[in-house]
Amino acid sequence: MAYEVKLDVYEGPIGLLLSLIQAQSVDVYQISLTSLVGDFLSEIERRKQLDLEVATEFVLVAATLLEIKCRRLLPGDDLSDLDEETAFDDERDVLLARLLEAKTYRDISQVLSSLLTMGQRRLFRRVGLGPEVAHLMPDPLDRVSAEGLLAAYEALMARQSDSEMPATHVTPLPPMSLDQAREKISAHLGKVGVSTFDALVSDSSTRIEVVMQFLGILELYKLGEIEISQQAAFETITLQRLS
Amino acid sequence: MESRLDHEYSAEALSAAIEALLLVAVEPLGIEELSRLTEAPVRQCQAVLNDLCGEYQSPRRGISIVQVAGGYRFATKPEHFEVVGEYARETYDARLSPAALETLAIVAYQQPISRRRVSVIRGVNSDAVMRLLAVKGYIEPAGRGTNPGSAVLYRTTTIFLERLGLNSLGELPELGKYAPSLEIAEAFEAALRDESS
Amino acid sequence: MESRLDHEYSAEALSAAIEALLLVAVEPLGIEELSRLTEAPVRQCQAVLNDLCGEYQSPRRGISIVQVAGGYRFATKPEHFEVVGEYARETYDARLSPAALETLAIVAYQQPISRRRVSVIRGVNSDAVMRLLAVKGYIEPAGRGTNPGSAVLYRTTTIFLERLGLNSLGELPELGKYAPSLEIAEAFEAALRDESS
Repeated sequence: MAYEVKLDVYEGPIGLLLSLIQAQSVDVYQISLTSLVGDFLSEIERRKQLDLEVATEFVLVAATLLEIKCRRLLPGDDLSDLDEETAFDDERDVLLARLLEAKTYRDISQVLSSLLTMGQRRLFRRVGLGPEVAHLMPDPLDRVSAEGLLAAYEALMARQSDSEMPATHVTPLPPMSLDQAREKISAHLGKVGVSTFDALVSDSSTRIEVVMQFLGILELYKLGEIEISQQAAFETITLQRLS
Repeated sequence: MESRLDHEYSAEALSAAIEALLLVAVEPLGIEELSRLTEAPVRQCQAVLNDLCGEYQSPRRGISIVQVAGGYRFATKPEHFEVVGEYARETYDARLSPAALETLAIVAYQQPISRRRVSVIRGVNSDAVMRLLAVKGYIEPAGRGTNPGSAVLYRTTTIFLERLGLNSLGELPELGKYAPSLEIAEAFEAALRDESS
Repeated sequence: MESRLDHEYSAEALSAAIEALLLVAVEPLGIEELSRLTEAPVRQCQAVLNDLCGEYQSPRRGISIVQVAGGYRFATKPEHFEVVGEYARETYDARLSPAALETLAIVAYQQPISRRRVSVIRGVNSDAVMRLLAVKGYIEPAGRGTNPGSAVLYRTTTIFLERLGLNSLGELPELGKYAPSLEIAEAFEAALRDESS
């Protein structure tokens, strides 16, 4: 089983998000969601390039972030389906709660760290029993045969393979970044001129790829490179290249 | 009950016996345990131990008896860290990465807790970090949950308390005091709500 | 060479530093090693150490500093063997017996092996068990790994072979299907090394 673990990997998506928020500005009121989303996605991208497996959790958090961002980019607020709104609010609240929890543990881990640093200045004796009292200690090989030793070893090794990380816990990140999504949209519209969103994403197998391309469309729209039209909510979205 | 020394302990003999026990102990020894092992009354043990601790306070001594993790333990004095630390670095390396510290904080405050639950809170597979903490002796398995097929639960160890210089888990800093302030919470929320703020 | 205390050691400070070193030392410390660690001259170290040994001769003390092959170490005095033995039996029966067998099995099949690696394989800190096995004479240091700063490696002893009635390590029962797990242990160890660096 070949896998590689790097220090970076130990930071979860919530921790990463918190790091990005704290790196972005000392004034938490100045946080920009747009650059937060960008930083988060490029960090996932970077990890992918390090040939690491990226946990599903990262993708889920990215999707939530993207959803939040999408809603802000949309002109007006026509997505007023109540159930959907509530679900969205819940998702955002969960993300917020997890962020605050992460911040709590991060702050308190600083306290533990300084306690450890101080505690380290005092070393405890761990040597235990000296040879002078060795004869007073029961013999670990009492009633143990060579076969017993083997049995203990094999039981230990069997237990070890049981505690292996389940392979299902992590899934590779779908191979699409925001940049790649924009390029794909431009190339697609360059070829066909006008397209539906469904046609654009017909070859995409994962939710995150679809979300990426949706976000790409919104960005190209903001840049004035494409026109978007839709008759009503949940109707077909039509894309047209401008210029 | 017959005393191990076949006669009443003199304070001096009891003190010496306790000193010997503390030298070989691999974990802090509580006063009840000392009393049981020496077969001397708790009160006498405590009195003798207090005197013994006092003796080691002398600046002539490089070691002292400290009360930690619910018991007593021989330890080097902090002023010799430079000399002792260099020798013991391999054996006593206490440094932890930020990820390991965060994981340790979660276990400390939510114990007993499964590896899986730690992973959920951190949002990332934390099995390797948990293993590191176990190998360093900061956490240990504490049995399984009550349901059939439950996962192994982990708790912090006496080594953890020793390294932090705490007498019990009750001395951990209060978690509530480190919860983000309302202002921070509002700012985070604003970041996730309004682009403009 | 500059002294760690930025001035000449007083005899008292040097004595305290040596006492601290002897408390945490896993192996007996030689006079040259004490001199190197404290950065004090061998002669001064020896003089201070002689005084220190004398102090611990007092019947008030339950422990003493003994000179063995290879150097000096703390030891319990013979008159407390009974009470210390009681502690040894209790600790051993309650906690260490299954752990000792497991640990010994790992050393037997994977020797030479470092303490840390044994801990990695068992998933819990195994330093105390390793020391007990060494005290019992079943394992012994077998030099260090080839890299600079490598940890001490351990192997089983002839006492171990005699106790099991084996003529050589080659007579250990052959491993079955679990042998490949070695790779898993190595992968974990690599991960842990990255993590702690």
